[in-house]
Amino acid sequence: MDLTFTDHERAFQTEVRDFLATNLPAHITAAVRAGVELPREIYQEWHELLGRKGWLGATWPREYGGPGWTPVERYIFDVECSRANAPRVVAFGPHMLGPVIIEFGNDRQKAEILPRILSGEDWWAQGYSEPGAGSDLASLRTRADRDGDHYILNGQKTWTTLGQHANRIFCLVRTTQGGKPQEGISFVLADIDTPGIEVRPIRLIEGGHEVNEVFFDNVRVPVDNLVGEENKGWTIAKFLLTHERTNIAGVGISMQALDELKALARRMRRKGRPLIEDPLFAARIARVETDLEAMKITNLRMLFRAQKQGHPGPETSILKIKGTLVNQELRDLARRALGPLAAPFPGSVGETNLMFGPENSETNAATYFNNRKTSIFGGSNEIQRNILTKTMLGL
Amino acid sequence: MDLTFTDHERAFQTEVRDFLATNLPAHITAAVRAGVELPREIYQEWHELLGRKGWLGATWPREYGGPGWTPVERYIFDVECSRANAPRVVAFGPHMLGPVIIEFGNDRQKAEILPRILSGEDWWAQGYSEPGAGSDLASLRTRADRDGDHYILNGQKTWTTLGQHANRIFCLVRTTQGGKPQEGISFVLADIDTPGIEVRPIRLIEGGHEVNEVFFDNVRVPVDNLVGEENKGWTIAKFLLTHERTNIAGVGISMQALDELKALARRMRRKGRPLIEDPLFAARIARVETDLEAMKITNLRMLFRAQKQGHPGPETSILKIKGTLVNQELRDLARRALGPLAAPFPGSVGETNLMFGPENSETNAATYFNNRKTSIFGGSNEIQRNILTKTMLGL
Amino acid sequence: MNFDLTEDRRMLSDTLTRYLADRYAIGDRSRTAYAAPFHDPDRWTELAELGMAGALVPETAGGFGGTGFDIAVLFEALGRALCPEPFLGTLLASRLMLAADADQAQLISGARRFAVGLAEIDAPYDIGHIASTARRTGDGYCLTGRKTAVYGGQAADEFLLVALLDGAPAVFRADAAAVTVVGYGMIDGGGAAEVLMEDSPATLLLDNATAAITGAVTAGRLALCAEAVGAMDAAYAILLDYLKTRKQFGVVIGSFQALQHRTVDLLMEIEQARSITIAAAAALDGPDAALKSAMAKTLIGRAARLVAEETIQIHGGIAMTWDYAASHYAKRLIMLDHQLGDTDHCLDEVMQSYTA
Amino acid sequence: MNFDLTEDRRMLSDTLTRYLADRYAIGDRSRTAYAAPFHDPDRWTELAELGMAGALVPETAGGFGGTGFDIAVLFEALGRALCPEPFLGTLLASRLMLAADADQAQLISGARRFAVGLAEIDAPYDIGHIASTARRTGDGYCLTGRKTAVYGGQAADEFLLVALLDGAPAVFRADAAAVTVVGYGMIDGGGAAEVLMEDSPATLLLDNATAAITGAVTAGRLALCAEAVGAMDAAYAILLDYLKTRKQFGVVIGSFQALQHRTVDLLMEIEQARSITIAAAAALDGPDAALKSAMAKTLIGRAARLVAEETIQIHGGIAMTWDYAASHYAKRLIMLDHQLGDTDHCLDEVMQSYTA
Repeated sequence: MDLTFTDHERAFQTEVRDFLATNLPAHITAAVRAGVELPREIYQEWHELLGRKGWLGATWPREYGGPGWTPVERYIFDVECSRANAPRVVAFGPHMLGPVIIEFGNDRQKAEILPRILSGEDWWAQGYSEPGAGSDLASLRTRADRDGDHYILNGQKTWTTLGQHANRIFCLVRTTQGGKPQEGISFVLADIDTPGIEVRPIRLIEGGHEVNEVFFDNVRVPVDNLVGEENKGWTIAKFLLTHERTNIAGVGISMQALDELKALARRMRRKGRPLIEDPLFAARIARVETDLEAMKITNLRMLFRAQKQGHPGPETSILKIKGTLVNQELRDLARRALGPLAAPFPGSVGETNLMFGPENSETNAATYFNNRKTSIFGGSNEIQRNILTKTMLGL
Repeated sequence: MDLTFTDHERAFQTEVRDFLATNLPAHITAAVRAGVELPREIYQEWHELLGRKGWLGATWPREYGGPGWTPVERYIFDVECSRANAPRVVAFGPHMLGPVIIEFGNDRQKAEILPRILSGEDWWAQGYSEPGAGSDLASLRTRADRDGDHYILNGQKTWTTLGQHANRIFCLVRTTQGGKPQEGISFVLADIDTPGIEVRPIRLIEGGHEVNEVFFDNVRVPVDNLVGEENKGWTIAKFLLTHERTNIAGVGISMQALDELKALARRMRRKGRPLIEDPLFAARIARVETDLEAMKITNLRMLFRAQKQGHPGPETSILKIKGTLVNQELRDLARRALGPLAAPFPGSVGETNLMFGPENSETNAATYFNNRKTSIFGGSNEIQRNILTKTMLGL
Repeated sequence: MNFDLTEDRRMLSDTLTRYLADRYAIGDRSRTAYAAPFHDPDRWTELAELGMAGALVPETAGGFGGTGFDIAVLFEALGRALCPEPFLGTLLASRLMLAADADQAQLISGARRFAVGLAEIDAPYDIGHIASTARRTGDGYCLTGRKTAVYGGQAADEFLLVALLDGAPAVFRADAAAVTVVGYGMIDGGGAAEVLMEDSPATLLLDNATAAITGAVTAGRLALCAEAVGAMDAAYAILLDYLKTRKQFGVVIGSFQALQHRTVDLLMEIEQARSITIAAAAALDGPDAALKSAMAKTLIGRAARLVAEETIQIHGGIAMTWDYAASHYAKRLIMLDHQLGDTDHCLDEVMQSYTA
Repeated sequence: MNFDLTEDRRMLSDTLTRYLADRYAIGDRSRTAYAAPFHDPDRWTELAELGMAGALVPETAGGFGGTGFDIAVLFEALGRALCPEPFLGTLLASRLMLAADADQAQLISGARRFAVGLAEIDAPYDIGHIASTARRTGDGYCLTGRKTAVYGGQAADEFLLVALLDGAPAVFRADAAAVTVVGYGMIDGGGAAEVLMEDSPATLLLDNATAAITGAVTAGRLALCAEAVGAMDAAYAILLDYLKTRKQFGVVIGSFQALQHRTVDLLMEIEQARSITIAAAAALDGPDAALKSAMAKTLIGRAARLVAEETIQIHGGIAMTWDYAASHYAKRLIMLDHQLGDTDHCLDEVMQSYTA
């Protein structure tokens, strides 16, 4: 047993830290720390920064312009970015479509699509979920009917994260009706500005605009935009759902949130003393810190296995569940720490010099509510438990 | 809304208290407080005491020798008995078979059986569960084959509580094979000393002998011992399962356990001060006390409904679940309060004058383990949730 | 023992429920709750005319209610509709005025809106560490300090403000014009304000007011608990409906046993929340009032969080959206823990009773 | 980074596991664990001959192990078999002797059984409030006081006893004959003793021993955590097997989704318990040792209770019986929270790090 990183990995960690310290602009980290919705420009700036460094396609092999990182290196990169208050990479192009094109795309698609992801030219959206098909993806109904060299798309997608910023979208569509639900599905690409595509905002619980509905009304898409074989899209969907994620637990984000929580609990006061000295609150912090400490090791064990066996084990589902529970508990505590100061609806306070809490705390409640999504999307925790029932329990 | 008892009910409460104060012998309350398994004699003494007072058949109408209590009076009686450290009434005769005979028995059975319950002459055991049929009672396999004026019983019952003390047993047996699981079941009585019946102890987790297996090997039982109609025993089983229980939540027992817990937490010390001043432990007590406080009202609401509508609602299942959770949490805390002093295996300490903790605390861990049964027997909490799913959720 | 509502209270509940169903259907409610002044002055007047403010005030003070069960019945209905009108501030003000034997006619009629400034940033849930101070002037007092989370303060005509007078908490009256009011909307709808006092003129309502303030907070906690019960009932009804209609994998999701059992657990917690609120209502004005309301608020802090989070989780994505009513119930259920003492603070009060 | 065991440790684990499977099958185990002297002296000697005591001692002290991972591997195997032999007391003694640079040859060979008296009735989990005292005599010391929960004390040849010397905790050696030993069996099997010192003669092992005692407790907590992981694995395997074979309502109970999801939750907690134990093992002998072992013990206190209670509940009645192995695992998992600091005590230590 040896829990330490290798010399090489430590050197890599230093390289990432130095890069972030030197290159990540203060206005970006300030926006991330403030916890507000980031505008397109900030993501774009961050993507281009990483793209120039060759670090955007983190999971891609070198031959396609990726850095060729090991799972451990990818994990180190993710954690360091979170600790430095870098934005998340918007995953749809670099982490989802990119690997799909590399695995299933033809040479023309590889040549056309991959460089435009790495350069930041294309912002991809995901067209997966439908109003009637959330966790039950196989029941999707958006159809693509062949008409000569084109598919005609009709239907509706939903939960399209940051779709308002995208210029392209990849979709799962039904190219053959009837048969088993998983059959007759295809993976098709489209430009968002194709006539007949409409992106409508969905307002989320906390009031923000992060996700969208995408409507398809007789949208003509060239057959060339098919990725992989027609009717074999389910294979790609499964590939994406199980695609290796080295930091599915969000360790770095939770470490950062824990540090911020402790700082907050030192500044807020209850009954004449700092909140962190309140035994019941301190116990809540200590409990979640302990869970996080354990989760770090669980994550490293998963990385070790991934590195050794070439693929992660079913503990990714454990990490997904635990990761969201830990993250949500941290958000809960940050909200709770503010007491009545958590109440203001962001933006509802007029012009004033009044602070409503410590710096950057005004979005804590909104962040708490928004983050309830993490245990729902990407395969809800209930779906993860079903997966674990099959894979780990054998029931 | 009015949460107070009526004048009549308060007078009744005083009557019960006075009766217990005057008549309940100190050696009985001492044994109950000590938390050890009670010997047959103590139950017997208690039953006879209640029998003489006319309070043993608490749910029986006056015409059969019961006190004719309302649900509220029965509740008051139960709570006061617990608060006075009286033993439980062993339910099988007075609270289970008695009502069954009153509802389904013929005149001869009523005349023969009921007085012997009230006098304490008969100690009844329950032959319900079988090794392969716990929660799934309908799948029972013990058979009773007709042979002239007799049934021949073959099979095995289990979880027969205090069966080692009983002289008689009531059983669910299969009188017709095939058909639906619920059909062909009959309710039959037997004397324990009938040739072919063998009672064998089951040792429980904490080491005690509280339950038994009962084996039937060609046991001849007169057909007159059938209660109700042949093959209609399921009706009786359902009657018993849903039979009104006014204190299913065990409010009095938990109130008593809470008082004892607080006293214990005042005597035990941690880090130089009483345990009750330890914030984390005090928080545990306060949480369970609050749950208990709520449960008292939930219980009263159920009583109010039972009194008004003539039958309790599905909240009895809520009370069963919550009642066991509260009780088990209290037992957990009592064990926890003792720290390392909870460790000794009762009886393993030789002759010594050494106290291993405050008075009566030496059985706390054993009681904790033993009480894990409460969420399993009488319809496990999972079965109760299934019932609530149907009745209250309509799913 | 009787758990039925009296005829009067049933009528109060029915009247209010009908009015709210008519005027505060969820879409209307959200428009009002999230746009300044974060309530509807006309409807507030209508509600007062229906007797809803008076229902919080005892007959001895000119009202026609004011018992624990009056408060509980009214706030439960408000909670079912997520009504953003400033009843909480009104109740707190009424209890303080009752303690001071002050005239409440304008409060009852709705002619004048009152809000109470208790909490401060460094003393959000207890009055033991208040920093605002009062200073005697020739004909009255001047106050200095900042009051935080003044519910309904964004639309109040007059404030009752707690400040230290000779080292002890006292309650003062000040016109809205006499202080600086920074109003805002709340993330769960409705409004509040920060109130800044900079040598602001005020009149004394009550000195040595610790007991009166505790009494007001006690009543306020009961109100919040009842509101939570109403909101939990409503959220639960939405969830139950969804479980019966939403299909996944070809069956209604209510057929999944894991969800069934979790939903049953919610039911149990809601029933426990209802029970402890009844206990607190029955105890109001008695010797156990503060303890029982602390018990109620700590239990409900736990239960409401569970109901809110599980309602979202069991629904899935739909309950994460603004246009689906359950999301608003979830927000209210979470955020009311931040009002007048959260679950830990109230648990601590129960714990203190062990060593008192 | 490497999560594989070294070849040496794998062999240690395999050897011990095979031995225990052979000599401590569950029925044999319970007979030994519940009858005085609550362990088996012959098997203890055999285990020492196999090197199991030496595996707890560093090479510098004549052993062949003693790192966090040596301790973890050994106790995990002991936990899987619920072995009642007095390894915990041996480990505690070895750490104290290591701090004092004392010879451990007899401990390693198993020739002499050591037990450590730390806890007292009024100071069960911390050494800050010890009341036992030492008094200097002509050629040594005399001790007075009572030590509680001395694990393995029922069968020890020699005791290491903590008492105050000049106001600071010190560790003394005393022969079993020099003190009064009240031995007993534990409800989860194995034995312990109360040790009464009435001006009992002893020799000084270590004065100003706070750091050494903390180090011993830290190692002991790690050992208990690893033991818990082993016991949880074993209990979980029994549960999974039951879920796949036991039928109710015509289907195996493992087909009920509510039970599936609860069983998955156990799996997650066991994996987290395994992880935090690895973290504590890696940290032993480093600056974070005490904090990490406190984290491990508090998490495992929670996880082990959940696993124990859910294992019983999901099984149903069968796991309430003495003759079914899961009941013994459940008892051990619950009761090890009572040893060397329970989940709240250890959580409090983590909390103290926030203000230190």
